Amino acid sequence: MILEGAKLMVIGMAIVYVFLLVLMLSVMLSAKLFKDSGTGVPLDAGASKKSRRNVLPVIATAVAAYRAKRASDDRS
Amino acid sequence: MILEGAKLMVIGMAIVYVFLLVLMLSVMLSAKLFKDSGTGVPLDAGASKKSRRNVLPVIATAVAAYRAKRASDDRS
Amino acid sequence: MILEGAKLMVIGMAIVYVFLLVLMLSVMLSAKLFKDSGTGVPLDAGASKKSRRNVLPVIATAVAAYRAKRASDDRS
Amino acid sequence: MKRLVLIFAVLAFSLGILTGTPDSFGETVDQGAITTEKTEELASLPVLLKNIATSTGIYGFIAGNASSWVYGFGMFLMIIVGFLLLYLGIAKKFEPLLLVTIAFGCILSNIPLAGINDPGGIIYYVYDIGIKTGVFPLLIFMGVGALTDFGPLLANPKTILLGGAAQFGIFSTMIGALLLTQYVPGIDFSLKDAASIGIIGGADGPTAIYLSSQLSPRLLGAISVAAYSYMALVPIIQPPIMRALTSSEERKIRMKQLRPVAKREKIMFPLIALTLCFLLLPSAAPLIGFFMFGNLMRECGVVDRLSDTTKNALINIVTIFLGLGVGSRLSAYEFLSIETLGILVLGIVAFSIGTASGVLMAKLMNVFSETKINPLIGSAGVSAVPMAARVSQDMGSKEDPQNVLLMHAMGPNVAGVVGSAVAAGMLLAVFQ
Amino acid sequence: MKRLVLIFAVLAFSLGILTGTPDSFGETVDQGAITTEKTEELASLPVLLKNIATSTGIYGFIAGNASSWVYGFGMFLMIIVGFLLLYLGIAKKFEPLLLVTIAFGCILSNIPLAGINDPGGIIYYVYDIGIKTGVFPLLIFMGVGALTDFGPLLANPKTILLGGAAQFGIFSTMIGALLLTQYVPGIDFSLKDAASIGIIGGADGPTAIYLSSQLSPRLLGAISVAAYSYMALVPIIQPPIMRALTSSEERKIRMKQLRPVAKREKIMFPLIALTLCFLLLPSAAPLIGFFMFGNLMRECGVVDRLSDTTKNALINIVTIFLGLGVGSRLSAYEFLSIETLGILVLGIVAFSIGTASGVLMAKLMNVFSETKINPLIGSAGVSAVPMAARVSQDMGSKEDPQNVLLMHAMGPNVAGVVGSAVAAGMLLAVFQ
Amino acid sequence: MKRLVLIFAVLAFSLGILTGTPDSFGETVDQGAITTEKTEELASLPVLLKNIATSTGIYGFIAGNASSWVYGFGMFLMIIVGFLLLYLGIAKKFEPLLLVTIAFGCILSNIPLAGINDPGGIIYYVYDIGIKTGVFPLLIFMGVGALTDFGPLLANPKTILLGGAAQFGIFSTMIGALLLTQYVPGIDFSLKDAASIGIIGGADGPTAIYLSSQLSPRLLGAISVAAYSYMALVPIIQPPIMRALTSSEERKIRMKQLRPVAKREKIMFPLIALTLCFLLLPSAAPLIGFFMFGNLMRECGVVDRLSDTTKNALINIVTIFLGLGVGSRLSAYEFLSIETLGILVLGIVAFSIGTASGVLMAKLMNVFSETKINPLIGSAGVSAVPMAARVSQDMGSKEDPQNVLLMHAMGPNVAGVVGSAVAAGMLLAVFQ
Ligand code: NA
Ligand code: NA
Ligand code: NA
Repeated sequence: MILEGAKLMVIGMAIVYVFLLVLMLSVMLSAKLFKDSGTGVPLDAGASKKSRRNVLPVIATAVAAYRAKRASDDRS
Repeated sequence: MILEGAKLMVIGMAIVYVFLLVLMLSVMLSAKLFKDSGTGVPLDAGASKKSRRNVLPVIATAVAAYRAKRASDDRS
Repeated sequence: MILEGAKLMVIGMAIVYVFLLVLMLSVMLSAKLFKDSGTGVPLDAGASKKSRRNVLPVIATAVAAYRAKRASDDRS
Repeated sequence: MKRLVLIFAVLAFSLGILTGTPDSFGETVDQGAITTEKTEELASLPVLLKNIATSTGIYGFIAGNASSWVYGFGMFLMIIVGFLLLYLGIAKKFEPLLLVTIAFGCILSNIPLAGINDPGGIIYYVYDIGIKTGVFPLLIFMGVGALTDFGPLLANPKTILLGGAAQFGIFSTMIGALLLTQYVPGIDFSLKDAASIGIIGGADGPTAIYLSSQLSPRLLGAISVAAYSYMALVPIIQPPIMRALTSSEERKIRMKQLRPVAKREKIMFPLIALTLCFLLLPSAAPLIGFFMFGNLMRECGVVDRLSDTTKNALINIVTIFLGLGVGSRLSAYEFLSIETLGILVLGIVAFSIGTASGVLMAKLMNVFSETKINPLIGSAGVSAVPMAARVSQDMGSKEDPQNVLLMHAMGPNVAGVVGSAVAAGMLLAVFQ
Repeated sequence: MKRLVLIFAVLAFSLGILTGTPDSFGETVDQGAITTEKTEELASLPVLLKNIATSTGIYGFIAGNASSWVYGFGMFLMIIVGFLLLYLGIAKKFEPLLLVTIAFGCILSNIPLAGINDPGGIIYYVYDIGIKTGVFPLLIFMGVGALTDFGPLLANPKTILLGGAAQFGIFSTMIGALLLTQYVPGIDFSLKDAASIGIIGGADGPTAIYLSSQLSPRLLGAISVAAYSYMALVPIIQPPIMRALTSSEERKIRMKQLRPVAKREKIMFPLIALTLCFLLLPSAAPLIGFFMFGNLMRECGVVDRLSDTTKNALINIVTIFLGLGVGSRLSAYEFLSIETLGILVLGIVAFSIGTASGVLMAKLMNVFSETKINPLIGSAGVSAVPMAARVSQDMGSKEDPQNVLLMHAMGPNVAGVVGSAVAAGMLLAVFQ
Repeated sequence: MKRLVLIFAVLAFSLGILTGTPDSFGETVDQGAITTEKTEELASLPVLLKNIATSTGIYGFIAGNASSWVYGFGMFLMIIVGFLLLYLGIAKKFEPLLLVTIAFGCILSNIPLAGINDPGGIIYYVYDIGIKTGVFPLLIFMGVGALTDFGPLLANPKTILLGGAAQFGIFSTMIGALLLTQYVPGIDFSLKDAASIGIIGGADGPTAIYLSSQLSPRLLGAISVAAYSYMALVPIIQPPIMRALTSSEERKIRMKQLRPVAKREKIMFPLIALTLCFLLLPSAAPLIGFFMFGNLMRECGVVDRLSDTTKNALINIVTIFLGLGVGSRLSAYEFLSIETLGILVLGIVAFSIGTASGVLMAKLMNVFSETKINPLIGSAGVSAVPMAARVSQDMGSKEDPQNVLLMHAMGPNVAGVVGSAVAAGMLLAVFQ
């Protein structure tokens, strides 16, 4: 039965990696197509600017939350 | 079968209108009974005054929301 | 059947009181063990201080809510 | 209220003309009378019109009468009862969360030919899935647990005993129900029925619904309505009894301020109660277990998002369905009987005896104890949280405006919930 | 959109290489083809690889084709339809709450070999428990009731009649469906089907879903999609019809400001509507009952926590499941047919006739009445709350920027919801 | 903890006296032993008292022992396990949302004679309706989707590969389970069991519950407890492994700031993942489909009220029931075995191998790529969102306080969730 397990492991890791590789390539393709604004797709002209504005506070918030957490953990 | 449809249409519209007419009359009767405050029913003495105060902002809000919507639609 | 009812009453009240008595004793024991802070259990060192601060506003709020309620009841 | 009746009369009159008098009295009405076998061909227009007239509610009320009045005029009466409950809930503010939803369930379930309460109808599902199984009352109890602060009880554990005394109302009312069975013709309560009726004295909605859904589903409607109505009437029922059993001096007793309760004590309490429950009375474990689960989520401080949802969205959603489901038990067949009258009478007896027992227990405890208890907080042991505690406060401050009994009364008040659940568990153990 | 297609093409190509061409065409694909009888021993590695290739969706689309195209390429097409609905919901903001959830239900239900819509799959349960029983649309209707303000209707009750006229779209479209059946080969609607299709003209999602789930489950998907799509298209469908049927003077009519409505009137309205419903048309009681239950909770002022949950957490949760369940009806077998095309054509006819009827009714009322109604608010009687009322406002203010019709149009708008529910109840009474 | 034990001992002692020693050892205990056949006549008072004593939990624990220890003392032990889990959840804050609810489900399900987990009991329903069908884990996954921000993954897609490497823990642990079966007497895991145990290494609660509810319901309790416990222990398990496999220079690698991600990219991601899923691995469609449904609702911006409810009321309600249902699998019969010990050992192996694989994969990628990756973020690929990412940040800033790895680690962190779902889907395809 351990042989069966080995088979599953080979196939399983192969499937996981094929899936994630195709996902990675698709995401890169998607980024190429949708990253820049001004490509004529009218969905949300100001989106990239807006999200640029948004990402920074998000990171800041996350870091702050993390630091607060660590601080409280250290105290306990 | 189209004849059946026609029958249904006649009866259907009749029922819809009988129902809505009776509803209209009942609402009018209800308005007569409950419109004015000071009729001795103690449920909420200040209600009509309060709702008078409330209706205007409601309309204002609705109109504002509508105009904002139209403005954003025009822009897109 | 009334005799059955009487039996149930005796047993029922007995069980209710046995349960509540043991509950009362357990709560007293628990109070002895957990009432004071500084007993070395690290769960929340500042808890009793915090709850002392909290209990008073809770009472105040409850009393205020109750008085407001009574006032409005009197009016109606 | 007069106006409501007036509108009704006008409506009934105008509609009576529209629909005409049915000419097929004596036949049983089956649902959806218009349907023809071949759906592809409708009847002729006059026949169709007649069929539509016989599918009106007015016709249903009248023709239903022909087979048995409880399927005709009885249903109409129950709809009136539903509107009455709406009036009590909305205009009189009697426990509106439950009475409004029960009332709507009652009205919808008694509409002839609509089948909302028949297999396939939505309220039938609600009852079948949520009430019969006991799921809804237990979830409500979990929400009540998340809403309950046991702090006052923990600060003064002796008040737990007051919550026990009030349960005497449950058992004495049970005997009352058996007496009615023996001496009043037309009333025939089994021992299980009597137990379910007695639990009204527990003054705790979910416990009453849970127990009677398990022991006496046929009485569930009347028992729930009685329980919630009398809970709303606590400020009228209790004061005369409390005044009669106490002296002015007793009512003036001031109690010393409650000590602060540590967070850890509050976390331990639901665990202790649960432990006692599974050691002593496992049959009460569903009720006490879910109650204490809700309370632990509240107090433990690490699952606040769960306890927030439990005491808001979840309890609200379940309340709506619980009310509709309980309302579906208010059928003419089961509700319009002399037994309902008996239940209503017994319910007020239960509340009165519970109130008296709590007050007397407090006086008894004062005989043996140094630190005196104001007997006015004894009546709060019937539960009816937080109404009964407010009554105690109210009567106390009438004697002495500076006397604040509210928090002291919350102790027996929440102990009464535990006490009723224990009593219900004991009755379940006996009968199930 | 072009980019979406491009990505799809690239994906399909790259994956086609990965999975290879299946060599077992003509066999029926059964679910989970890799399983061996003895789970303790797997096949040899090459066989296993081949098995895994035959369990991909790509293989499923191709091999499913072999038994019938609706199980292969048809499913793929339906997934494309799902993505199209997502595009309409997200990029075009067409009734996104329903179109996005329906679209996801459609996509998940059409994935070959996944079985999400087969017995045991989650969306199968959702449909079985929530849609087939009618529970979800009724709960949505309860939430809509809690969101609806009948104030404008109560301030000007005559507008109720406009909500009636628009229902003409329902019945004339029903006849249209029967005409298509008679004259277009490949279309075969029964009388029940025709009634379900007609209800699209009610422009009210939950009513359409409820009626067609009861009368024509096989058309539920197409009918829901048509109803919600056209509701979103109201600002495009209605204006030309409204302009064609009115003169510039009529469009300039100013209506006098609405009187304030007392709280008690608002409380009485759901009770009156419910009473009429059970007296006149019990078969509409589930729809109108739950609608009015929601509205009573909103207006009665004593159960705010219940109405808050009803119009937030509860309606949101049910919307998600309703959308998934409706989406599960978008199977290739049922959706990809000439009949769907017929339904889409009939749907727009229904909206157009409803709009025209409302406008003409308003003009007719002006003939008999002193106080003139702006006929632009007649079109709002089709429901499509609040979109249709906004269209009325929009067209009115184009003629006269000072003219505020919005609140006046809300009267027929909400009356149209009641009118559609009455029509649905009448159809249920006839067929059930 | 000591005090808890003390209280227990006192309770058990005082209650032992109250209930006396049972004299009917050797008989099977049936539920509700007090019931007499004719409910109208109760037994005599002494018999009744004895019956009540035999319906206590204490008697249940002792007498249950007589038929098999797992029905007596075993149940008591499982209640202790429940209290231990409560302690871990509340005092140690180990994933409290799940451990507290699982613990309560465990306690309630192991109360003798209460029958909460037998047909008709509430937790039985919860398990039957929500867990066995897979509905609850999928709804949780939908909520997790609505809570997940894929931005960091989209900004640096290469990190997806790190989420793949960590899945090696799943498959190697599976082999470990088979090795235990072969060499340790008393442990007998089937291939399905081994797969379910391996998924603990996915470090993702809902995926673990979903897979084991489908493949190995008997191990569901142990697997869930192991998964959530080790997820809470990530800050203890991972650091030594990460330190051992990296040099100080590697831990100091700074990564360039993440680029901003357009809203449209975030909308496309769930659609792309869903498309790949149905094309390549339909058996993962329930998990990935609901995950991506939740994420699309979050990102699309037009159904915010649905995503708000999904990630608040809905996920909270489902979490409560999921916990109770999973807890019901913690029966003495299934949990108190050498196999549970094996699962606990294998679980920590799974986490360790997953952590190591992620770190090594990062180092491997650095060999081939110009832009270096800090290998500390590789360990975040095991999922355990967001704990594992915090561990990466923590270790990075210990080497270089200015180094902010948190957002970089979120990429592999969420990719790990997708990777585990893919692995689970593949295992479902093989076995189902
Ligand atoms: Na009580
Ligand atoms: Na309509
Ligand atoms: Na993972």
